[in-house]
Amino acid sequence: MYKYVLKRLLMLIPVILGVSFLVFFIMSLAPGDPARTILGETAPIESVMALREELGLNDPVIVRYVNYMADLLHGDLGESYKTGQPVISEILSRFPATLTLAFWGMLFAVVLSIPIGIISATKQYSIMDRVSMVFALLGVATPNFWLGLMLIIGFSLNLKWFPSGGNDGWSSLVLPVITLGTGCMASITRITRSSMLEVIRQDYIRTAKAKGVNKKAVIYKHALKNALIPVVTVVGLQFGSLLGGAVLTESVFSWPGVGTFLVNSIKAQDTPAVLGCVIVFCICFSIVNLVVDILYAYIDPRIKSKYK
Amino acid sequence: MAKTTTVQKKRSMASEIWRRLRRDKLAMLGLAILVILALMAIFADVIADYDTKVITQNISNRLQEPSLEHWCGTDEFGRDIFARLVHGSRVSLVVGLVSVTISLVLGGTLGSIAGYYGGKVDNVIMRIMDIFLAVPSILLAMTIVAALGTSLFNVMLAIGISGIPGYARIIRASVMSIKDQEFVEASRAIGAKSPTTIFREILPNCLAPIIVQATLSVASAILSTASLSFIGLGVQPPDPEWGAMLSGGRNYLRDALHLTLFPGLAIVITILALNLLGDGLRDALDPRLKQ
Amino acid sequence: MKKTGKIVLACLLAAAMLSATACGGRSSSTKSSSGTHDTSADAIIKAGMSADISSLDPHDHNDVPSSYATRHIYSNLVRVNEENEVVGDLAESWEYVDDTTVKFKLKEGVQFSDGTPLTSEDVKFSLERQKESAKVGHLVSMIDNVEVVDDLNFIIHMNQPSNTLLTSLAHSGGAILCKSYTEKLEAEGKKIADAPMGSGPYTFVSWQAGSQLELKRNDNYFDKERAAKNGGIILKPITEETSRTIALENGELDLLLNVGTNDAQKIRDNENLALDEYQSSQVEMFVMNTQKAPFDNPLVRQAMNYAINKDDALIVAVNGEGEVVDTYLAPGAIGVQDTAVKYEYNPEKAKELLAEAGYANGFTFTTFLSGDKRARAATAIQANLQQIGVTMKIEQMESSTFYERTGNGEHDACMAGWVANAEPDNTYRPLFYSTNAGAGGNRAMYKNPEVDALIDDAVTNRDAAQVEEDYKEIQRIVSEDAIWTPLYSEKGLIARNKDLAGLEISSFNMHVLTGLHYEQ
Amino acid sequence: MEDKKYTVDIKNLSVRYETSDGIVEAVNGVDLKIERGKTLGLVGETGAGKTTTALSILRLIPNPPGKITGGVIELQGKNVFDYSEEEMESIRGDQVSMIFQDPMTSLNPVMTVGDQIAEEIQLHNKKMDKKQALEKAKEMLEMVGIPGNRAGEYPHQFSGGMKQRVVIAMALVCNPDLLIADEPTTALDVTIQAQVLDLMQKLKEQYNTSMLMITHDLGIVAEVCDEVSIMYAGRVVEHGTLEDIFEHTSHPYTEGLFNSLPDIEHREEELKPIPGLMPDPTNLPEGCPFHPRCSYCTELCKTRRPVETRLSDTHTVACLAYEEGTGVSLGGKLHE
Repeated sequence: MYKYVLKRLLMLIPVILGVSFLVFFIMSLAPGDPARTILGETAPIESVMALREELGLNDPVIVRYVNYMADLLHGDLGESYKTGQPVISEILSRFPATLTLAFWGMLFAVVLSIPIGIISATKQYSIMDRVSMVFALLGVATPNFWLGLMLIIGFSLNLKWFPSGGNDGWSSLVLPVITLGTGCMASITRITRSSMLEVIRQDYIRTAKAKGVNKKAVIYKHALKNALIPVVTVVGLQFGSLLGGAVLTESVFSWPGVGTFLVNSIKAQDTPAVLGCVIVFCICFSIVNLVVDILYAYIDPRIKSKYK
Repeated sequence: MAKTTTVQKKRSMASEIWRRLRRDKLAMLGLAILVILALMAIFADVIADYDTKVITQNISNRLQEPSLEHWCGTDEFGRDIFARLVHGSRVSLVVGLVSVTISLVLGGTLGSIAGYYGGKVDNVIMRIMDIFLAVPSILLAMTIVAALGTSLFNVMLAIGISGIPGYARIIRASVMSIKDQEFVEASRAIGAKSPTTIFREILPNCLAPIIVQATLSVASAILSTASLSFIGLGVQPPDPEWGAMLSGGRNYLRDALHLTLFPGLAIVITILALNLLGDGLRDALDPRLKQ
Repeated sequence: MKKTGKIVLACLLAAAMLSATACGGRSSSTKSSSGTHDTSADAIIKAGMSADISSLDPHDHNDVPSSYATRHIYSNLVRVNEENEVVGDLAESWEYVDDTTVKFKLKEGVQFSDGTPLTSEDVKFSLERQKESAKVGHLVSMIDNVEVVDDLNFIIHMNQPSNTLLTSLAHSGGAILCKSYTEKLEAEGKKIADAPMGSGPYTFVSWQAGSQLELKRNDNYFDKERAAKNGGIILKPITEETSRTIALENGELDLLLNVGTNDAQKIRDNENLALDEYQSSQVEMFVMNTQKAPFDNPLVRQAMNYAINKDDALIVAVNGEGEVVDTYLAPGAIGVQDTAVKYEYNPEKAKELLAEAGYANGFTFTTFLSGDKRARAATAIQANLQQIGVTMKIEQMESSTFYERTGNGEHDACMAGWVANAEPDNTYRPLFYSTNAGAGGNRAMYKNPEVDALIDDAVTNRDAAQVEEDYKEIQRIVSEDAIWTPLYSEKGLIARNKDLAGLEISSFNMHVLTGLHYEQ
Repeated sequence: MEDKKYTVDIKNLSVRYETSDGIVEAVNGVDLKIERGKTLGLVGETGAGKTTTALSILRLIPNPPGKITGGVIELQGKNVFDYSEEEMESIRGDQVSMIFQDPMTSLNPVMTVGDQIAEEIQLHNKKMDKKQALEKAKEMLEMVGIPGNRAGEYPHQFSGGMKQRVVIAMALVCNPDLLIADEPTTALDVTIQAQVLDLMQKLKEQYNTSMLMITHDLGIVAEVCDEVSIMYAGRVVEHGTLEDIFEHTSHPYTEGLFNSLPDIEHREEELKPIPGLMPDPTNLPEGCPFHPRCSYCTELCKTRRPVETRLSDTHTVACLAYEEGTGVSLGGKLHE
């Protein structure tokens, strides 16, 4: 098993190199001068030139890329143009906020959508099935930033139940988590439902029934464990789009996560900061996929025996 | 007298799918909404003249509540929101269709080449796809737009590019599965050159997953455009794109809710319709799933 | 029936969800935390800002949010008081020995918050460190060297005469660091931005980027009358305008340093809150590229001034929260003179001028801009010009693209704005000096040697009266040449709880928070 | 009170499936009895309604599409349809258990073999705890020829034949009165087939279980069954002991089944398969359902539905040729 994990982690290196080249190349295409963007409109030309020099912006793109990659190989993500702080500390100080949001968002989605998926699969064409499918579809269709705004008006502005922004304590977590969670609830419900429908038709379910296993145990003991396998993949994939979604949710709720930092960095053309965020996102994304694959082995013995 | 024919009349594939689709009421609802939207987009100029209604503004009646004269009220420039929504549908559908075509064409070609030739070519292409997939699509779109500038075409290009891996994977999978079936060997045996083999023999057969993916990715394209505009990187004023309208109304949430409510609703209804149709198509095209 | 029931159900559910939030939106309640407050001198005051702090190193930032923090941790040699005059802070007194040498005397017994005494060595160290900074080094480029006489006396030698010395020393970049503390930290590889320590009214407690900065009162502060009347300050950046205002209404914040113009009226109506208004040093203008036709012709430029209704722009851009201006500097800015030519809104006269200039049936041009506020103002201008047959196309772009393309002079016209600081030369030189055409800030690409001479004189001439004459003359010339159409100056707005008192407001956003306290 | 001679007694059972393509008449009035300890072979082409009959005994017909429209199934003298769902659950696996056709998919892939058997043991004797149940499961595995220590392994680690043995172990562990085997060996290759059949035979005698063997392979019937029922289009067309069916074949369909079997002795003989296909269950032919494919078909066969006529105390047949005054004759070839 450990050999497999190591291989997967090593596989991360080419992905990071590829991603950093891709993003660096795209950012270098951008018109405009980061120094001017950072110093703003009223800064005199001398200080803009001085900053350009300090940040090495006058060197050709290739030279800057090579320098950046040299630092990257030593694990140094360079310094943010805007704040002069090392990018890694900027990200790490904001990372817990995004992680909490992503974690609770995903938990909210999973805890709600899997049962809904199961119930709607077992009681197909019943009212519950209809309601859950419509609810899932609404989840997909509603842009999460719009939902966030509506929640702010409803629950924060009028009912005053939750603060409308910032990151202090539990109550400020509720609305962003609901906003972020509904986005991926839909696809998890859908995959759970279709996967359950698929499993219920299998022969071993009929064998279980023939053994006298009662209705509930057939669903939750026999069917669910088999149906979870594709669900776990979707949850893994959803985590990627969750990180993307976090960017929007954070901007609506002024949540001090990596998402808002990334959006501001892109606008300020702060290339090292953008690259730092994208690389961290890639690492998280790959780690989550790795965890999903390992989870696979625990759920599906056929795969585990392959690695022994 | 007992009926003699025992074998069902062979219905053509398309009408069979249509018959099954027609039975799915929700899919029909989706299709109906999309038809209305398409008509709205095509006849946008008839419904509301672009220059007078959508662009010019009169400060006097800004931020008016929805009324008989302005069905969805007016925005902070006094422009009729309903007219802007109608023209917005044109922007959204165009963005959706163009970006999906970009993803389909580029992703499809890459996918079929990778699937068909396999081996090293496949590995290289798929690794590149993994790199694209490692970056959440909204981030990729954001960087591309920030780099190329925020014109409508760049937004379409950005979303199109970030959609490539999805198609590459689907088409590669279908090509791989179909490639070893006999009729592909046969056509190659009669001397057909590989590219023609790919297109003529294989692609028609992986039409089903492509259609479903296309419907659903038009929906995600519209959502991504709106998201980009929301964070200020998408379509620029005065183009009436729904996401930009929604973002514009953000600061008037408390006293002019209609500025955000109606564009949001427009997005929800369009994406809901696309998803309903997408699901319906998936079931109709893949009878095994439908009980 | 079963199938159609499905559709009805779907619509019902969607409608129910939306109506819950929609009707919720109608009744905006005015309830807020009126309750009594902690009126003791140890109360912690929470202030909301619209943007995040970029750095706590005074030599590594040049933005307003960061200066709220560094100004209250560090002190400067001199400061600008409420009457916009430069007065002593750490400096007891100073005198011009000649045009390029100034002798300074420090106040007695001043200590840093960790007890180290503040001496001329610290001043020399700080000013030399500032000279190397890319962000604020240009402010002290005129200083050649600092000669230390003794602990309390030092002499600043300048490489060329400049009237901007004192106002530059008052800038946030002129903060005085503790030499020993800074060198020790940097020797350990740490950065003072992570652990700032100064001689200001507050000491640093903690900073979670994007979330909040916490400062505590410095009981060891040298200036007893200006010592903090509260226990500490918490600065919270909340970018979303609506959320920031709600946070004040809910009582999560005591003060808003930036107020969304759309919410101003709401705060006025709320009996628990109060809105302080002041003339800001910000001005917004429509700038024409004097090097490109048709705006190379002064008559056309004057026609634009007559054709644009500044009130429209004011309402649409900032909801009327401000005043229209004719001067090229904001009314609240230091060094503003009201000698600018006044162009009242007169479309007929505009048409006459256009005909006279040979553009009877109008022309088409493109305006570059960045940012929603300027986009709104531009669409107002677009409509005004439509009436006199001039078609203005709008091209909105990212700020970086905007700076580059206007820097290269690619624009026919553009929307721009300027926030003046304490030193008039930092405004006149970038905006009107010919060498600054384009990227330097002079987006009108205006090249007028007579104006250049006046700007140079104003910065070297020691006679204050003559300096004022110079600036008066510059205003007259540029407004006669009509290189811009000045639009409006956005009103400075600060919202606070009605029982909160003691805020010291400055027209160029350098508000002092030490006096804040609750009366009941 | 019916004497306890029959383990299961099915009278006039009919089952239909309501699908979007029309009503499928799977079973139209089937009568079937199995004496204690006896094995009944149920033979017929696919789609004849064999599996549906078997599933009805366990009331496992999936009921959005499927519906039992008539008839009685008596187990231990009580009609199965009167039981509540809980009672039914306690019967399944305890009094009646079933083996399915494809061993590859009949076992839950994510549960160990031991657990799957232990689960059934615990279900039907509450007082046993997990450890004891696992012990019993190991014993059962030994009995079907699988080493007990492999109880902790997963289904994918066993071959097809071994998997079928596990299924058999699972079915017989609570020593049911009736074992239903739905084509248990079709998916296995011939050598394994013989071993599995011997095992089933041995266990059947040991536990005195009666068995319903569903198959389309007459070879297996000859070897394992005591009595045989031939099913066609949802009805039993001929029933009798092995000897009745093999020696005195009476129904043209049964004859057709035998003719389509290659005969070792007369290699050169040409095979005579039954022409045509199974009738479309959504619109069954009038009269005798077999008439479109019957070589002796007369006009009467097309309209009149044959009734079950008794040829001897063990042998019945449903064909007009054996009914008085129908004038239908089978040309003397069959036993008249």
